[in-house]
Amino acid sequence: MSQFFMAILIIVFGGFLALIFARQAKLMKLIAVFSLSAGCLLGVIDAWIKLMGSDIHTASFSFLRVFSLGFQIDGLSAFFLFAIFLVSLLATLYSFHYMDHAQAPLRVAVNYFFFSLLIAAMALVVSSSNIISFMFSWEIMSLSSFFLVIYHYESAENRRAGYLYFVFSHVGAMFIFVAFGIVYGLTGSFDFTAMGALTETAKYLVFVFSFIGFGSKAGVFPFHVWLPHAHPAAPSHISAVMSGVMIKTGIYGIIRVYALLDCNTPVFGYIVLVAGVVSGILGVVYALGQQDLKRMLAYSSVENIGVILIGLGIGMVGVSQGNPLMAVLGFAGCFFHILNHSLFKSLLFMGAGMVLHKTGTRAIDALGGLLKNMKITGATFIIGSLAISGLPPFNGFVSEFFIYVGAFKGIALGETAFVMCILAIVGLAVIGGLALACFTRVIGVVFQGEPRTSAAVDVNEKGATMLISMLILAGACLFIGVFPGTLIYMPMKAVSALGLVYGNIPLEPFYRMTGNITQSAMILSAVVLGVIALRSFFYRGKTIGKSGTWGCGFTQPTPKMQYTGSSYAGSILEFFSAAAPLTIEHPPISGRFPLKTYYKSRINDIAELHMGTFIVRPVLFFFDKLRWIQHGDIHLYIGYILLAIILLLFFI
Amino acid sequence: MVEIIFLAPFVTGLLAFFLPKTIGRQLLVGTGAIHLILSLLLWKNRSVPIFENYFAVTPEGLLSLLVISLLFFLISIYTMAYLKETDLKSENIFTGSMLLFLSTMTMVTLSDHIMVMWIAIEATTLASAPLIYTYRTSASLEATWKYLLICSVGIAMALLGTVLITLAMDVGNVDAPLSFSALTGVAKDLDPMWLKAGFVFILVGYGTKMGLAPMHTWLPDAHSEAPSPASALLSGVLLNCAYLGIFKTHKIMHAAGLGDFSGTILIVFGLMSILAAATFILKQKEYKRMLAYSSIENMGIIAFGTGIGGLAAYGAVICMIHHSLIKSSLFLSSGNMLLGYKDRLIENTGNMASRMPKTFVAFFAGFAGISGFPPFGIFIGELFIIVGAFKTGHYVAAGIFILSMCFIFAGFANQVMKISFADFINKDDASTDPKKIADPAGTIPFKEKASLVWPQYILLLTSLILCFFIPDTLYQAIIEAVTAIGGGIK
Amino acid sequence: MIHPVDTLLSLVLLSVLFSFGTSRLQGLIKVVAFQGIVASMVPFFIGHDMSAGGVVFTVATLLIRGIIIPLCIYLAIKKVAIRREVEPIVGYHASILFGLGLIVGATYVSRQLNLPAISEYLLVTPTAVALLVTGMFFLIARRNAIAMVLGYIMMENGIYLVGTTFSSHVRHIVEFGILLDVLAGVMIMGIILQNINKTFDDVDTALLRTLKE
Amino acid sequence: MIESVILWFLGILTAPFFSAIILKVKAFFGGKKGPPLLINYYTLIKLFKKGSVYSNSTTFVFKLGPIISLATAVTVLMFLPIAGYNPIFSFNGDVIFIMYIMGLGRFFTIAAAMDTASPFEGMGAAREAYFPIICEAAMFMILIFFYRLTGELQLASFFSGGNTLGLWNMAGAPLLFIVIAFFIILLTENSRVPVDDPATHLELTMIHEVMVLDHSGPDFGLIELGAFCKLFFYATLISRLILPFDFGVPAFGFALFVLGLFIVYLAIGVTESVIARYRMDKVPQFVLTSFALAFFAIIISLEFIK
Repeated sequence: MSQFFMAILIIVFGGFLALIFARQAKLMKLIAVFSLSAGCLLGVIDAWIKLMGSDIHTASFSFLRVFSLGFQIDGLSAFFLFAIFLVSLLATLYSFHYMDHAQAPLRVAVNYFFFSLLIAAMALVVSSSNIISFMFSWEIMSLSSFFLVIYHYESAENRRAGYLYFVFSHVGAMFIFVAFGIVYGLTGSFDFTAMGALTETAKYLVFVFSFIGFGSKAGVFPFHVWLPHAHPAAPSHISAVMSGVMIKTGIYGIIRVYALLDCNTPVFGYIVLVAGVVSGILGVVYALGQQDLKRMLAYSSVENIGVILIGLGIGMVGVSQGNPLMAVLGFAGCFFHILNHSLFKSLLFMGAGMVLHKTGTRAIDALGGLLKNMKITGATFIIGSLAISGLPPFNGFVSEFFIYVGAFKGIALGETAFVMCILAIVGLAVIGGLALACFTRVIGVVFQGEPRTSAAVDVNEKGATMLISMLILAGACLFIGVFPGTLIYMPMKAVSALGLVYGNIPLEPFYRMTGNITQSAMILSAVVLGVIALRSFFYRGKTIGKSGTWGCGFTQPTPKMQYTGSSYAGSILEFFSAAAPLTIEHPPISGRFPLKTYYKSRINDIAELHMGTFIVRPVLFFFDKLRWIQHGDIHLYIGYILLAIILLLFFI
Repeated sequence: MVEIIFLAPFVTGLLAFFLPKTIGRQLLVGTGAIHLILSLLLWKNRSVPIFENYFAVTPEGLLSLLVISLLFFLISIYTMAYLKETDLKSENIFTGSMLLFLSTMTMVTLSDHIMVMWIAIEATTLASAPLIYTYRTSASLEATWKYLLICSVGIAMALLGTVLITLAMDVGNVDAPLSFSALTGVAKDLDPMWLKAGFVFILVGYGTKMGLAPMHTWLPDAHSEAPSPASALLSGVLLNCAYLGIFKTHKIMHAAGLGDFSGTILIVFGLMSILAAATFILKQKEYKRMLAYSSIENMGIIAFGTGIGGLAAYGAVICMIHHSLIKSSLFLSSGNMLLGYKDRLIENTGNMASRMPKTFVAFFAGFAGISGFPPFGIFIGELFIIVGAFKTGHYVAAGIFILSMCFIFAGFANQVMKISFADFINKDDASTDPKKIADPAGTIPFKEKASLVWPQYILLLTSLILCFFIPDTLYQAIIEAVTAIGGGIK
Repeated sequence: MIHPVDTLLSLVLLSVLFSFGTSRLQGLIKVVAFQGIVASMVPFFIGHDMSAGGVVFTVATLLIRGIIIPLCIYLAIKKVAIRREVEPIVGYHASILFGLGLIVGATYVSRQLNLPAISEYLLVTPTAVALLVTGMFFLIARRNAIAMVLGYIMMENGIYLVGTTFSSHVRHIVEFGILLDVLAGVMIMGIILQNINKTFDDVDTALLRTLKE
Repeated sequence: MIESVILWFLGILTAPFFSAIILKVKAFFGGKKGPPLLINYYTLIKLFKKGSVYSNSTTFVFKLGPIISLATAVTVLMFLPIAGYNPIFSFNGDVIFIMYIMGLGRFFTIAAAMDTASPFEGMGAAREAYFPIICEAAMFMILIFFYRLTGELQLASFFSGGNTLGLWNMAGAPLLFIVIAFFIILLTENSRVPVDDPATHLELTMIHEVMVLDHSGPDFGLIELGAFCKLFFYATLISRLILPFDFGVPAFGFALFVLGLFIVYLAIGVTESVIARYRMDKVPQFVLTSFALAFFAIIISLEFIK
């Protein structure tokens, strides 16, 4: 454990140093980046080692004399720790050049301080083993990430985002409080392991409450409202960390609670699976409709959380149906996707950050043709998009493949499970298709074609550390996609840490699957090479002409004429208009000499709409009705005293 | 010679009325220091008082005494700087009443005789009334009037309650000194009906002072009209003193085996207070009133925890300590805000993060602490209260509790975001309001002196440290106090 | 035979009734003074102890309750020439009816309570209760600030009556402390009253409704 | 193994030829003579001889488009059991791999189209992104159906040897639905009438053709070849489904398979000749019918497998 805590100490210490040296911006940044990345590196190595080994590390500190802060690192924790430290490491690297022309050095220092706190808190969350330490680190995590979200607090939009996030995280924490309160109330122990001893109904309650609580952090569909506001608001390396790993702590919570409850009812599986399918499909649909690059990425995180939950649900159903292969496949796919998503989502956010940093805008329809000047950014972004669409030979495909196979295993099962598996498979298929549409849209509109506004005209991609971390991530995506076998043991360790009844899982069948993937990836690349060879053979000694795009007879094409992202997505959104109502603002063209008109369209998140109408407004109404209490008339006030006494005297 | 602790400030207070400003300020700080030292000494060895059937050194008393003297010392330092910034017409009255206030509150913590306790608490009302009327405005006058009358009436009820307890002794014909400790001993023999009646009156009486809904009505007015150091004292310490009275009576009830009766009442009033706080925080327009309502909320939390007992009672005491620390720091920060923005309305504040960074740090940290975020102690307290509530099977109560906490947080956070980050200069009506034209650049004519921010920092730091390490003596005292009402770990 | 205390107390009850009816503040003050005097004399008659200390204490109480406190209020009024109306929220006739009902109810209640300590004095508890409730009534049902203060004093008198008659436990010193508190309270209230009158040149509490949500 | 490779090669070679049949049929319905059956070969050769002109707005992605689309199509054929022979490669779950490989191809076709900054190509790309979503869902439905029957996840176990016949024996009636569903998917995926009209001259109404407007020379040739292979893939599956019979004599089985292919291409030709292109907003309903059919097939099949 000592290395682990050492890493955390180094990180937090770095944060403090940043505050101390806030005056000299350059020095401060150097120190902060160095110590943070050093800590993260140590953490990654430590997590890797723990993941290799199979023994469980524990540590416990006495707290307020009677209580204790317990920490425990098993396979599951180690797996998450690995992802957390890895992504944080790269994000820290990235931040070095990203935070360069930030306005006030003090603010940057504060940002680094809370960033370090966030990393530490996330690490502690996934490694704490009793209620107190868990809630403690959980709240620290929420608080620090809140400060990171409102980094650019000048814009009202970001303030609103911060507020939403703050409230959601607190309310979510309250739900978790309830769940743990039930646990403590019935067992009288703060220890996580006590959960196993609960009664059946209590387990249901605990699971549901904690699912809501953790779901609100993870961004599961109805509770995701804060996410698309908060992630764009934060600086991009923060968004990368938040979207890449922080929301995964919610998933961790769900998995951990499930494992501890150790109650193999199918219901849990069904809940998780349905939630997964819903948030997966709706998430990607909303993503398709976004006009803000980072918002779109945020929604795609909702989608990927959905995919992860589908895998989890498959696993749970498999457990409840006594189908080991299905269970392990589902869980393995879930874990694999957690890792993969943390890689390619942070990659994409970094790419978006680069775009934002250089062009100064996040509006998709304002960009275009960036690929010409931002080769590396563009290429890595394309790789990220391929990966997130789950296309071979990239890592997204591997996890989805596992989940698919697991789900198909469930087809052979009885009624409900069968329906659930159909739901999962079709859901995954639709998600895949939509994701493809979504990311082709982004690439096509942002990186290809011609610049739509002056913002995108002559840009560059300076900033070595930013490029490096993006390249590393892109490389990782490709590597895992081609050689998943090399990393298969990581999710497997996590799965075996769930304490399923199967003892130690035989890795052989999974190695065969990954082997097949590798083989087919090889085939594909071979064929591609062959075709390239063929092409170059055909082009040998040919004249390559250059000219404008063929305008189908139209002679003066302008960048304005390009297909915009909105129009690209239009027809698909129409199909989903029930779940994603589209508000269109478009004064009709009228008169013989029509005046200038415009077209604005915005996609509405039904969860957000209904939160307003069904929760916020009634609550405010109720409390407004109560406000007359403080009426200002002293006679009334003295009357209250009398009233209180008289009422109480009845109970004597 | 315990009595010296409240006699010293009494004397100095009387002196302060006749001394010129500057000396008065020094006197304030000096007395604060002496008081702190004295109470620390008392903490070291719990010497017996001279009039031992009137006064006694009880664990809960010691706890609040320590809190009082620490707070008063820091607040007095702040007050010195604060008085420099503002020009009060009758400053010596202010300082004098501050000191008298201190002495009366100290007396409350030390008093053991129920009547003496009543005298002391009534005396706190009288001593603090001038503080609220410091600014001599019509609003402050109204606030004082309400404070004085409502609290007097409430406390009269408490007096009746104490009388009824003596009656309970007569009816149960027991003969014992009228001290809490003695009564706790003979509680079994007291006549339950009259005891219950006594408790009801005392709860409502002292509850008025403590700010439990629906008797809380004076609290927001008084807190918002009083100068901020006074508000800090009122909400940081005075409420605890009133709570002490209830706590001790609850102790008797528990000893008499009527713990459930009083506990249930406490829970109900606690929840009502929290709901009331939620009602008014959600759309609050003045930041000082908002803080006042948050005090009501916290008093509700404390009452709730006390009523539930068990681990929750432990949590309640922790909440009490940390609430005093954090809330007083918040009120001191609000004093800076008033100096800076010259206005109590939230809509006329804004962008504190860049205008008054030091104050902002204190204020936001205080907000985080008060709404139960680690690493501040209230987090621990609330955690214990919630799990304790579940432990004792108060599921519905816990549900209401948590729900209203969520609402309060939503409202509070909304206002705090406006104060800290929103920029009122950019508002479209900026041209209409002269106040906003006054500082077009958004800069404010106010320099954050060290002595205007360090007290807050120290208070918060104390809370932060107490969240991790709790000195053994303190821990013992808390446990001792809590076990008397059937609380404690497990 | 009827005990002298009871005759006195019956007079008090009568004064309570009168106070409901009166519209003049002076009258009200006189009533309060009278009640104070009686209240402080009652223990002298019931007499737990006839020691010198007891006597001194009773006299002191009588001075404060019966003379000083009403005097404060009276001066407060004198200083500020204000309308002598009590400005009722509830009308006089209704008040009188309420008063009658109150006295009956009080007597009934105190029959129910049958307290051992003072069972031979029939009217002590009813009077106490009556005074209490009357005080409350004035606090709730009179807009005039001075009337409210008077109500508070009345209530205090009632509590005092209850307290002294029941409790043989409480030492005089403690009671004296209480008395001082009340005195100080009333004095401060007097000051506040003057200030209210200065700022609003009226003591109608309807003007004191600005602080609200 | 070796014959699989040969078959694979043959498939690629003959794909253009079979596509020509469609043209012939359409010509016949139009009462014309129509182009020769080898027309596609001539076109390809012509294209491969030419050079290319690239738009100024394009990047390397534009060049990558044709390569990837052909490569994916060819790779897919490697996993395809032709004429009931085992494919070159096959593993459990290769179906999923195939689907996603096709997705990869589509990704780059779209990307290449968006690269040209041409509004028309964007339009086509949007449609290309839209309709296959439903197709994929339908395909997976069919897959679920097959899995329900066989418990396997590889094409070989559905289409090679006697397996297909086994499917018919197990659940004949639902399989009919599946065939129709497959045919609809074929039409959509290969952008034939009634989803798309390859022969039209109005760019606004095109899907696939408009996306490749800017490609010229060998690049365009590669794309065309890829399209032929893709069509061949679907046609093979359907032909195997409609004529699953497997006599001992290899030649006979092979002939049967070719016959099946002829039937499929004829069917496509006939459809193109008799049905008009749907309005774009009607297309989703049309594609959804295939999904519905597959779904029904599953529901019914629940009765067969107990």
